[in-house]
Amino acid sequence: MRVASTIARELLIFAATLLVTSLIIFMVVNLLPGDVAGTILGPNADASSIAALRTTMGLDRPWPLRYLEWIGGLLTGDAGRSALSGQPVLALIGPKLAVTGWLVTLGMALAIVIAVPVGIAAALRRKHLDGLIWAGLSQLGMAVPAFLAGMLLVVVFAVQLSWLPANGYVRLAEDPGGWARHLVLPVVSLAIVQSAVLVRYVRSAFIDVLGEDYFRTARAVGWRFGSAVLRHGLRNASLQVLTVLGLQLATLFVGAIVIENVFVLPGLGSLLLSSVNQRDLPVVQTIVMIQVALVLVINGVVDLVARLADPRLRAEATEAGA
Amino acid sequence: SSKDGGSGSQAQVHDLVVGATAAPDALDPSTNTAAAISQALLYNVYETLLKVDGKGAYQPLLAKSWTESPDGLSYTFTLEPNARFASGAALDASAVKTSLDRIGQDPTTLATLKSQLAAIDRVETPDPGTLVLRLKHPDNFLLYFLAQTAGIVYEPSALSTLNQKPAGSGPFVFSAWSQGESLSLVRNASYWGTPTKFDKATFKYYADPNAENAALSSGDLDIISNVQAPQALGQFKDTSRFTILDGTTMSEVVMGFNHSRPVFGDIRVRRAINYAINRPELLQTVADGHGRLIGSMVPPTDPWYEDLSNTYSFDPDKARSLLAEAGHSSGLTLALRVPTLPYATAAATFVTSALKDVGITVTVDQLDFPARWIDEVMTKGNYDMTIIGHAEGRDIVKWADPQYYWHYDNPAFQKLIQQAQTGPADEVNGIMKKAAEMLATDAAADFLYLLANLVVIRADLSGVAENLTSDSFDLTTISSKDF
Amino acid sequence: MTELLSVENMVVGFEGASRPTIGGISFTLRAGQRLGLIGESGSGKSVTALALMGLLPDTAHLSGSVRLAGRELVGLGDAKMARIRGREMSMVFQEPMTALDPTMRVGRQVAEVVRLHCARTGSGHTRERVCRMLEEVGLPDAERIADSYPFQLSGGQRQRVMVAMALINRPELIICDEPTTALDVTVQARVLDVLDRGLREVGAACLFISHDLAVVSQICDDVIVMYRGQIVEAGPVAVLLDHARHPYTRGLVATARLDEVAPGARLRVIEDFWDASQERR
Amino acid sequence: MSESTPEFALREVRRTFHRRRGRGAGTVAAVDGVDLDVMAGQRLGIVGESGSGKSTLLRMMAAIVAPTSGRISFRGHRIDSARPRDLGALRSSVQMVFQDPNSSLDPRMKVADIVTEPLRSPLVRGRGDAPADRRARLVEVLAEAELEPDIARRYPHELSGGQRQRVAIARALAPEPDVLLADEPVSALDVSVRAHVLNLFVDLVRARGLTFVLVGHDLAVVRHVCDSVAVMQAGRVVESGPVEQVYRNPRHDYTKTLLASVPSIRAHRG
Amino acid sequence: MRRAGLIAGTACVGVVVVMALVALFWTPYDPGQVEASQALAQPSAAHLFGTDGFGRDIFSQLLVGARICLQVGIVSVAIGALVGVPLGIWAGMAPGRIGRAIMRVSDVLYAFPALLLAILLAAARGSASTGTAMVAIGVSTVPAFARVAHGATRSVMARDYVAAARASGIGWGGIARTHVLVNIAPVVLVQTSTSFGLAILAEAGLSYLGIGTAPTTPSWGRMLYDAQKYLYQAPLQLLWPGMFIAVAVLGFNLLGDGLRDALDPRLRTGRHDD
Ligand SMILES: Nc1ncnc2c1ncn2[C@@H]1O[C@H](COP(=O)(O)OP(=O)(O)OP(=O)(O)O)[C@@H](O)[C@H]1O
Ligand SMILES: Nc1ncnc2c1ncn2[C@@H]1O[C@H](COP(=O)(O)OP(=O)(O)OP(=O)(O)O)[C@@H](O)[C@H]1O
Ligand SMILES: [Mg+2]
Ligand SMILES: [Mg+2]
Ligand code: NI
Repeated sequence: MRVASTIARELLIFAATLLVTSLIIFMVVNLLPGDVAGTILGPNADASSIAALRTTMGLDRPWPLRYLEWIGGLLTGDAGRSALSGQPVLALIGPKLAVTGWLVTLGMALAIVIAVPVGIAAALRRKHLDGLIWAGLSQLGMAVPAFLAGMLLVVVFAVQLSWLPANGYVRLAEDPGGWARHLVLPVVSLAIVQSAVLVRYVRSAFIDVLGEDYFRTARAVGWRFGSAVLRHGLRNASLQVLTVLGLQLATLFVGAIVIENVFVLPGLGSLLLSSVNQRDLPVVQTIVMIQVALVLVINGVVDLVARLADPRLRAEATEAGA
Repeated sequence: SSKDGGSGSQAQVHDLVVGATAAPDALDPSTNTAAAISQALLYNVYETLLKVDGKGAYQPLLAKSWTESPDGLSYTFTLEPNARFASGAALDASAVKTSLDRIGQDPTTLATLKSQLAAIDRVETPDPGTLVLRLKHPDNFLLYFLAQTAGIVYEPSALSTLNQKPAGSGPFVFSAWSQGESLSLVRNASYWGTPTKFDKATFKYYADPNAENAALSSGDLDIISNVQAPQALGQFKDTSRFTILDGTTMSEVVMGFNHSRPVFGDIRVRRAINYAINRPELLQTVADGHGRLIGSMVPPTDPWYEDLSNTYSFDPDKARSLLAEAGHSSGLTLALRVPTLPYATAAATFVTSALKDVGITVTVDQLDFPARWIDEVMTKGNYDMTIIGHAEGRDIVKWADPQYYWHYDNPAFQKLIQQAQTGPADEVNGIMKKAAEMLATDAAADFLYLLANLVVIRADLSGVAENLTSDSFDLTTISSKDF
Repeated sequence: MTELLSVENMVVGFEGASRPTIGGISFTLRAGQRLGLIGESGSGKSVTALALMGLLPDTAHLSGSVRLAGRELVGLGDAKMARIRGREMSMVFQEPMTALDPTMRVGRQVAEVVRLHCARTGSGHTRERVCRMLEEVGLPDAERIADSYPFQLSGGQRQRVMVAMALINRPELIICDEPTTALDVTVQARVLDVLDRGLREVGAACLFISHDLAVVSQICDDVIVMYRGQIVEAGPVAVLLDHARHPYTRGLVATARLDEVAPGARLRVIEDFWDASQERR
Repeated sequence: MSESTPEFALREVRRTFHRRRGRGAGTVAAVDGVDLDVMAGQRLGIVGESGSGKSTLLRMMAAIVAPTSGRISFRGHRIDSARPRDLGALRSSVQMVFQDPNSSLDPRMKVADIVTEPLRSPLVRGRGDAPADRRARLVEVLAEAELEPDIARRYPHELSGGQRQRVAIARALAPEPDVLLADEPVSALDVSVRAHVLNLFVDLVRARGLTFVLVGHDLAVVRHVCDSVAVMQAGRVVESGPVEQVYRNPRHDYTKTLLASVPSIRAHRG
Repeated sequence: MRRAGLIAGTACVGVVVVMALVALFWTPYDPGQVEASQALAQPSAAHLFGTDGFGRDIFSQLLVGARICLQVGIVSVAIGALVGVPLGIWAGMAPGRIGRAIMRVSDVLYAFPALLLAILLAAARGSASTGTAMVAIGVSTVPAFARVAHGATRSVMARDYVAAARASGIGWGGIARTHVLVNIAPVVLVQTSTSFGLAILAEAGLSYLGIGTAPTTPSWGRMLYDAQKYLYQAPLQLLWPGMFIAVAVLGFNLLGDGLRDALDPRLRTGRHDD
């Protein structure tokens, strides 16, 4: 009974948070000077026709009304229509979200695949040259802007060697091979920076773990160093890294915006940028809302996973409700 | 790119992929100003009664022929009898009337288009094959605008969904659109005229010019419709793979002055700025030398073009003395507010340095384009100088509108434009020349240069127009050596 | 009795330290013998224990000779050393709160020690053996304890689990590094009792480290006294308590005897016996 | 101070915590209905096993932790729910020494600043008879705690454990308190330094006639320093009385276990 | 060995600082001076790093860019720290609900992808300029500072020296000043250093998207943006600003890590390291 009520309370708090978030987003977005009427009419329009169009489009109605309309629509699964094209916003966002989703997920996955072994190596060999080199490389990886890395990758692998397409995107359903080939470079550029950041966390998590008493215990009962790292180190370090992963997600979305730009991926980022420029506010506010909500939700999920994976936190969660 | 539609025995699918920079955000060119809509759809999906060729002459399209009454107050068009919409519906005089009346009467259509067709009093359809336009007053520019976006003939039954699903009579039909990403057309199998060779044509949009170039290099594109980074043209110098077309557009890059500011009421200041800027060098650094120096608001493809680029040749000393005369010897500070467009920001860099040499301090800031720039500069007039390309055809007439963002109010100029529009047709060129000269000598703005029409195409393709004379990227004339 | 462990001139130095932390100590331990190692904080007791286990950090340098049942341990590779640790020689650490892996049930942690060293034991059999061992160390509710995570146990329970882990493979030598210092007196008494019985049961030798002479005197037969990395005195507990030769040892004995002083009277301190400053120069 | 009003009077004091982790998660009654009087000049020892609520009790007496229910008065004034500014009398005359000198000394303050910190408290300064010259008081109090004056310029991590605890004692003595509360002040110390600190306590308490409350788990220590003792178990006081009486003649089972558990030097195990 | 990072970091940061200082008094050329005839000159004695497409001296631009880079870092980190740290301390010291509410807000802010915030703010402020970028980046670092300060404050508040101070009658303000602020300083310092690097990267990112620094301001990010079009023609153009961005970010990161390591022994008082 109490479990249910705690969950309900948490969900309620989460919903309230989202509501406040939506209000903030709406305010910020609607404070943007300039509006879509100007975009539609272009540089050859005159001021009076812009004003006329504003009225026609209802842009001069009071903001609380527009907010309620938007949030009401969102709750019923309808985010309104693009002010520019008149397409339903969600229909517009859907396919883009898939692209960004692939990019972020694969980028994160690749980053983890790179970062975990490298981070472990950097931690275990931190007093040796190779460990220092790994750590140094990760520092360097963090210092290079992602778009620069992306551009260099394009020059080498797409333009010089012609191994991979320079940019663009093919839908998975249309052509899986092409889809994969188009995603390689963007995912790699995103992962380079992300993994560099992760390596640091993995490294320090492992250094922490190696200094823990239980690690010494593990060795004292007869585990070899390497086995102790795998049996006891990985478990505990991954718990630490897991919490970081959730937080990294926000930065990953940002990284995705830039990477989408470099590789002309039709993702949320490029849609957001152009919508901001053109003040297609229904699109902008919905994208921002989706991104923030996604980050919050995924953080919540990561938190939950961390709780389930860590018996201490798990006990906390169940006992709080029991 | 041409892909085999399977193993050898099957027919090849010929498909054309065109890279473009600005992506359309809506698809109805009559309600949204974005040139990108017409770029993809005009002449390809949509057709007009007539068309302007590369030399500025009118060619028949949906109208087989036309006549003008001697008083200039009515035009009679004989329509192409075979013409029909892609849906199969008949394209007759009443369909044309619906489209033209919509521009004039529907409140949602663009004011610019309305003003272009403002001379039309009423449209008559004596029989399905004949269309008569009755004018309020003679208009020498009307045929030109009828050949452009304003004159598009839309399928009457599809008017309400044009923003999502264009419907016209061209050799291509609209197939799919992914906002910001691509727009694809497929061959209109039942086209009434000469069909296209291509089964499919796709416009792909690139916000980043480098990405666009890279895509052509790596074979993802067949054509770049307009190279945004001329500096990178070197990539395509291999003539066995690519052909580079370097023609003209209609887009005058204008450094506009805000004439409502007292400082620009003084012609000496305007002249000084014109003298201070070395436009040949500017063209070289900003556009790698591609483009034209024009000196006024007329592209070379207009019949009344003359080269006015030497009206104010680079002369910084003269600029300084003019400024001193105008009382700015102790210095002058001006706000240059440019849109976030590559050529505009690059030109701003050059201009800032050049004006600094003659004692004008320029503070540059960049405004989001389009929304923010339009709001600040056009609507609010909150600027001293700005730089933007005016791509619309015959936009010199804008200088006759004192409400327009330059706030240039020159009655003599306004009178000339009025005369050119409504006077005898054979005097138009002469009057327009005078008007263009007047703008130039009055230093109404600094007409920096005309954007080049830099098109890179795969070497086997041909038929792409060198000079751009409309908003359209006309696919109908393109063909390949290989098929 | 035969010599189980013999340490000869063992020197341990840390990178960056000016003088070695352990300055060449030698002692021996017979099978079944219980040897106490006492000394003040920082005298090098834990370092000695870790050196014997081969668990010194990378920054430490070990030289001299450590022989366990005749086999030289100094310079032995990690793989070989790992086979000795937990089977022939095991260790109980000071901090019961952190010495167990917080993410693993304790039963599994104990079972691992079994499986690690005897490859052919079925898991059911192991479980049974673990539970029996847990009961032996005074955890009657063994099934429940085995299924608990360390944080669900009290300090005393955890320390008994550690003792169980140390004893379960019946090693010949158990090193206890201040196993009760972090515990309550009442709990300490219980753990010491368990340890005492366990050692007797298994017949293992024990190196028992503490700073508390009273505790050592309850467990051990012999004591060595360490001071600043050196052994200053060694001998049977009884002898050492009453007839310590070294003044430092006498001071240590005196400070531990709170009960022999009248309440409120001045307690005697080490410095009454031993002037540390002269040694330091 | 009249003999009749105690310095501290605790009635039915309870304190619960919501614990989220570890054993016994849920609501824990750390102190569960304690009645206690501490008279002026009394030297009271509180003993009990870990987690029995000793520290919590002491912290409530210092008004660092508020009781969940019950009353605590200091010299007749309620302090259990008082607002900070009403605690003037308590703050200026009661000082506390903590168990772990590592945690109770700010690692980024010099000894001089640590010791004189209470003198900077507005409540202590407002007392009137508080030492005015901080520097002079610093020298005095360091000497009282048997510390070299040059220690004043050092940081805690540059000191030995015994020295650190003496610095903590010096801090407590600086504002010349009447009452000293000590929470296991020697538990974290080596036996070999324990004697030093205990000697210091005995001397100070006697010389200044301090009211002294000492929390410890070691009955031998309590017996050495205190005149009376209260034994706690699971948040309650199970036995109290003069220390010799309890020591020689424990009545409660728990007290007996406690006494039996204290390790003493035995000649040789049987 | 751990000092090596600190030294390398200090050296990198030192290079940037020296460049910025030099730029205050002297640059070989006016960094905005367009010299069309000199466009894309190779590195030479006259132009140490060559010239860009406008014939502007790259070295001069890099020098001024260093100043802008530090300026962006200082201002944005100052905003982040001055808002975030007090918030974090407040949340860490305030009991229960208030503290949780503050951190909740900070978490929401954290979920706003930083660049997103910057884009919106840049758009809101209208013209994209270094100033906007600095404010935007600053605001987006607030939650990170709040988080770090909050955590550190919580752990300081659990220490007995705080209890001792309270027992002596020191008020909340006094505790915040004498104990909390001083003890969380190292963690905040490390965060500051890391944020500095992130701010530099963020500025570059914004400039790359064309919403950062104005065209005539030679920030390194802006230089990268301008150099893009010469990717094939003159790749060095891209390399110089890219390299200096990397050096600066690397420097601040290493400095942060080095400081963390250098300050660590004191932070971990539990172990005897002395
Ligand atoms: N990893 C290390 N690096 C450098 N010095 C160390 C290290 N470990 C221990 N030392 C030093 O070695 C000396 C002996 O430490 P050790 O831990 O053996 O003391 P101890 O006798 O066990 O003290 P305690 O009773 O406090 O546990 C100390 O001076 C300590 O600082
Ligand atoms: N701040 C707190 N939050 C939650 N629980 C607490 C807190 N302080 C004390 N407790 C719990 O209250 C109970 C009594 O704790 P307290 O510290 O008073 O015991 P103690 O007798 O001093 O023990 P020790 O001898 O270990 O110091 C314990 O179960 C403890 O875990
Ligand atoms: Mg030790
Ligand atoms: Mg306590
Ligand atoms: Ni003890």
